[in-house]
Amino acid sequence: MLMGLYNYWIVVVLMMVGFYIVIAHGNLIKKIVGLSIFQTSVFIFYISMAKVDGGTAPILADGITQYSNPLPHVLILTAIVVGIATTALGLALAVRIKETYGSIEEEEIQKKDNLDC
Amino acid sequence: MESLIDIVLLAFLVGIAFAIVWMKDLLAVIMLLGIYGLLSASFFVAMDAVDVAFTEASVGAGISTLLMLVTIAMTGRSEHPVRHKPFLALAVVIITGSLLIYGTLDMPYFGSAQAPVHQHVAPRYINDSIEEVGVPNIVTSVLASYRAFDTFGEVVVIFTAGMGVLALLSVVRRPKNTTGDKARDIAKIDLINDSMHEQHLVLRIVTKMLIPFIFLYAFYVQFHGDYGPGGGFQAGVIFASAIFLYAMLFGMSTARRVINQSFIQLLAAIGVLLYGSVGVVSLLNGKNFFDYSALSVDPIAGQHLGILLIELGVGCTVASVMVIIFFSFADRKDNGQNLESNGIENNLKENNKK
Amino acid sequence: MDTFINISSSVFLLTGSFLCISGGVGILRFPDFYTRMHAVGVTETLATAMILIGLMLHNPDFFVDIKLMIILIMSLFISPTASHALASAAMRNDFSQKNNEKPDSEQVKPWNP
Amino acid sequence: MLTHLPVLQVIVPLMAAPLCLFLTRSRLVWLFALMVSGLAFLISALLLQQVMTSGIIIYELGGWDAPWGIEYRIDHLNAFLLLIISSVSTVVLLAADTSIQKEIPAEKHSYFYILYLLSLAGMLGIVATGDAFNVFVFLEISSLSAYALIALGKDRRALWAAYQYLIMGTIGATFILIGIGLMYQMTGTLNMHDLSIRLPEVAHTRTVFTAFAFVIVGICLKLALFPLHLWLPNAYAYAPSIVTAFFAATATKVAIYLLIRFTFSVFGLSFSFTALPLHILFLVLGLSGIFAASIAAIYQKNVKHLFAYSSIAQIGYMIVGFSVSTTTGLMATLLHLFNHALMKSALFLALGAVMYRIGSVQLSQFQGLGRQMPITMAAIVIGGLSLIGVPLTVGFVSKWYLILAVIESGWWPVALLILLGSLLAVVYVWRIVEMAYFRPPLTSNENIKEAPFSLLVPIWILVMANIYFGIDTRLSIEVAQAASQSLFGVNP
Amino acid sequence: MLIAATLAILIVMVMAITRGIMGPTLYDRILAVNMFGTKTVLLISLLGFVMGRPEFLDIAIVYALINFISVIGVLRYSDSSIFKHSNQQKK
Repeated sequence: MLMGLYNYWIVVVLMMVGFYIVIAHGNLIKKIVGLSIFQTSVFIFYISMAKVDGGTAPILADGITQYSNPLPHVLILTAIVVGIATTALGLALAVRIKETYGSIEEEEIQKKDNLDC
Repeated sequence: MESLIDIVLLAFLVGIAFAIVWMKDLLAVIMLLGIYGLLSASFFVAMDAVDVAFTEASVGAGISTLLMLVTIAMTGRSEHPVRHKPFLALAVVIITGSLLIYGTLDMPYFGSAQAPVHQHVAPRYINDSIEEVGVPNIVTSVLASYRAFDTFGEVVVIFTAGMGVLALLSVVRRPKNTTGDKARDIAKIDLINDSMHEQHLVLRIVTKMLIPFIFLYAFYVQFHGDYGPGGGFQAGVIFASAIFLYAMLFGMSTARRVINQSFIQLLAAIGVLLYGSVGVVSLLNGKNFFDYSALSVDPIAGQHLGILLIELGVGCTVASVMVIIFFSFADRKDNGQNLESNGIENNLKENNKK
Repeated sequence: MDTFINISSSVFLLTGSFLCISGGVGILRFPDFYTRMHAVGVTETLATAMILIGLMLHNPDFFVDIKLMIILIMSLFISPTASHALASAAMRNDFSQKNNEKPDSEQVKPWNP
Repeated sequence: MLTHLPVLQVIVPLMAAPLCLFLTRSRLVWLFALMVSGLAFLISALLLQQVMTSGIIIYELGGWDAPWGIEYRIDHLNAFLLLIISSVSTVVLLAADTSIQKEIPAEKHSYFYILYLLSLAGMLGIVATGDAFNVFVFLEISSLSAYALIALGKDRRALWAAYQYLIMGTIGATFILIGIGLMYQMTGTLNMHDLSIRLPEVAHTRTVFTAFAFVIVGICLKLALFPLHLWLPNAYAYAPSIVTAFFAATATKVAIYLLIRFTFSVFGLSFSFTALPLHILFLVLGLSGIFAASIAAIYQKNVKHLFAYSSIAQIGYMIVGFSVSTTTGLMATLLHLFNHALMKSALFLALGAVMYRIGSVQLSQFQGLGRQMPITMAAIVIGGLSLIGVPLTVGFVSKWYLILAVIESGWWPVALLILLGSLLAVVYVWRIVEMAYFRPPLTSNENIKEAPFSLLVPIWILVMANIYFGIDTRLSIEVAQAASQSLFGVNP
Repeated sequence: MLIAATLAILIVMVMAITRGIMGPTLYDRILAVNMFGTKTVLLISLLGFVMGRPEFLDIAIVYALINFISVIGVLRYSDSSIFKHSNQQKK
């Protein structure tokens, strides 16, 4: 079981590290970094499940019979694009927040909002 | 040997992830994130996912790192040391993590060829795609033909991001009304910005020599996607990164002169439309949306033509959207210094009022 | 002939590995930035070249060799350029050795609410 | 062309969005977007009619058969949702041209319409598709455009709200992605119909349980179910009025659709309600959502905030109907979905009209508005009555069926609690009515006139729909009934 | 031999990561990242041979390119960052 699943367990740890950064850190850029670690770890999870022992990359060539599963690769190609799109938009928001609030720390922004109300 | 590489790479990933949690200097965090991207891409190579590795390397390690660098140049590098509710967060994370670990217990073992994943849908792709689509790279044939609609969605996602960033960051260029101190400040900032490309003569020459080859390579990746790793998305990113390189070394204003904003926006739209119109043509020919066999008398030739066209559409949109995004950020940074000081002044005023 | 190529390939690979490791030891053990830079900059280009040449000899397939050659040429251009840019950026910021002792956090403007 | 309707439904707005970049003037882009949205509405009406007469429509994209390619599978539930989304979007767009003049700088108008169309296409895509991963892709299209649209709001807090929404939304989407991955790992397929056939074989595994939990939590984040709702009030309150009206009416509905689709169709009823104690869990969360959000609504000073909290409460009602998990309960949920879309879009559009004239929607600014903007305020009052659930409005119909469903299952105390929740709605609606009709106008607002005609028309179209579907319930009930019966496997 | 070289590169990667995490200065980190990048290029090339499908060297080319671009990016945007090193502010 250890040899069969250690891969997934490490991936879970990675995901959770990313998730922790997202929810526990107050810095907006750091949150986006966390988000991207979280997403990258999910990609690693998908790609891990596509691997077949003794298989090679799913590009047809003579003399090879065993290929890894191409479908998760396709899904993750799409997901990577989604990830960069989210990152770009999040960073754009962070820049605007810095310009209008003068800070990118969650607590300060919240404080300023409370003053406004 | 393979599992050793696998374990070592995963250990690296864990180490870097934890280092990112502890570090306060955002610049260091972002550089580590770049390493994280490179490492996960290497891991993808070890897992046979060459196309994914290609994309992750250019996106995860390249583009997103670059965007974050520009951002922290605007927002500042150090992180507030205080965390809010770390224990609550830790509890949430531990619960989620243990649920996932619990879920892994019944999973088919890693690499097992008997896993359901390799039994149901995938075998048809592996065995029949060469007759049905006629492209040796199975990933390309699944991406561009079997699941073409997902990829269309992907292109639209990137287009959406481009439009979103434009809506948020596009700067209306006004004549600078600069007087006194501020003018001197801006002049100083311009000086610092320019200093990079005046001093690094070596860099500029090497880059000038390199850029045509990068473009050439981008075209190779674009059209070689059927036979090896690569395709429209990767090619678009490489193409865009050559332009980034140019913009970084020769200044934004020079790059702007080469690339016109409204032209590049239209190019992004044209890419999406090119992709979609392939589907529309097959609709008009009486077949289902994205059924490429409607494009030509010979179904395989139709598939080839369809894949070629949609990859072009993808490359076009991706390259132009990446350029749009990067230019929006970089412009904001160059014009931002005065904008930002205004913002801070406004904040001060507001605070004083209270 | 084959054995000769194999042996020479191994020699190149091993030399490359050795240079790599010496560069790695250098980046860890040297006392300040410029010496580390020196260790990496000097070994890196040669090590890369050695390993790539070793690989070329290992596999005489034409297309693979061409690609390896492209990688080699690119790294021959890029590595020294990057090192140069890095060193001159460090110099330009008057990044002298006394400065080096200070950890990063002190050079960064402290966060003040 | 009729056979291609399912794909045209999504493709038309999706391809229209980049075309907007070629149009130069803001007015032209608006007309174009309106036309496209109207076309989508027409297509969805045709689709609903086709489904009602001939049953499920299956459309294979790319001509590849189902588990290998992506298929669109339109049944009663999808068709109903498609109709709701495209109709609300069209009516809301009618008001867009006037409303955004005051709320969004002129150079960003065309981006606004592009993002709006993309968001519309994303939601239609989520609803139409029969492929689990395709759901994720379109979810991201609609969410990304939503983040940008919300950030276009005038107030700087819009940016912060959009950022928070981005973080929560992305966590939700990633959870859904993890869930889909786990399902795929156990079954080897991504097609929803195929999943529903293959999942029972592996239903006992811990992996499928985890997949279920992740999908549900991910959807609940998007849904703003009670303890996960924190992103919603600010996002709705500071977004431009048009955006608020559109999202309040559609975004959470799409999430509810996903919840129903995954629990009923993909995982299957017997698995969903035995693996987790969903009955009791959703009942408790729904009820506490109703009360917590209604009470929070009472204390709001900003009317948009007030209605945003009321939206969370209304989501609570839908979740209660869902937790009953009988045909009537589900039917009540679907009805409420439709009715809530009508009420909230009317209310938020009316607030948009107030915003247009006054530039603020603080409750204190509403003083005496009943005399100055009588038509707009009348719309708000009727919408409010509908929220409370007064007879002759749509709100009554769905509450009636909800209570019926709860009583059918013998949960008497729940029925009482639902009525109590409605009383809370009376309180917060009354606060607005009191402000508007029983206070003298503010001196600063003396010159306020009635909202322009172009805003009043769409508002009153929606208000009339509120009343019409409250009286003539044939269409909505027939479709909701058919949808819920088909989900329970009964042939309608 | 391939395996020995791979192992050597993995060891060097550990060293580079250590330096990257330890710092202490920005330029040490950039140096470490750059070194790590070139080692990744080598690792990918070697992996192709170890796994028996060496035709995927395209990825290594991209890595080399991206590595260069990120180093330039770091230099470009850390230099003129508003949190400049003290000496630049003196100018």
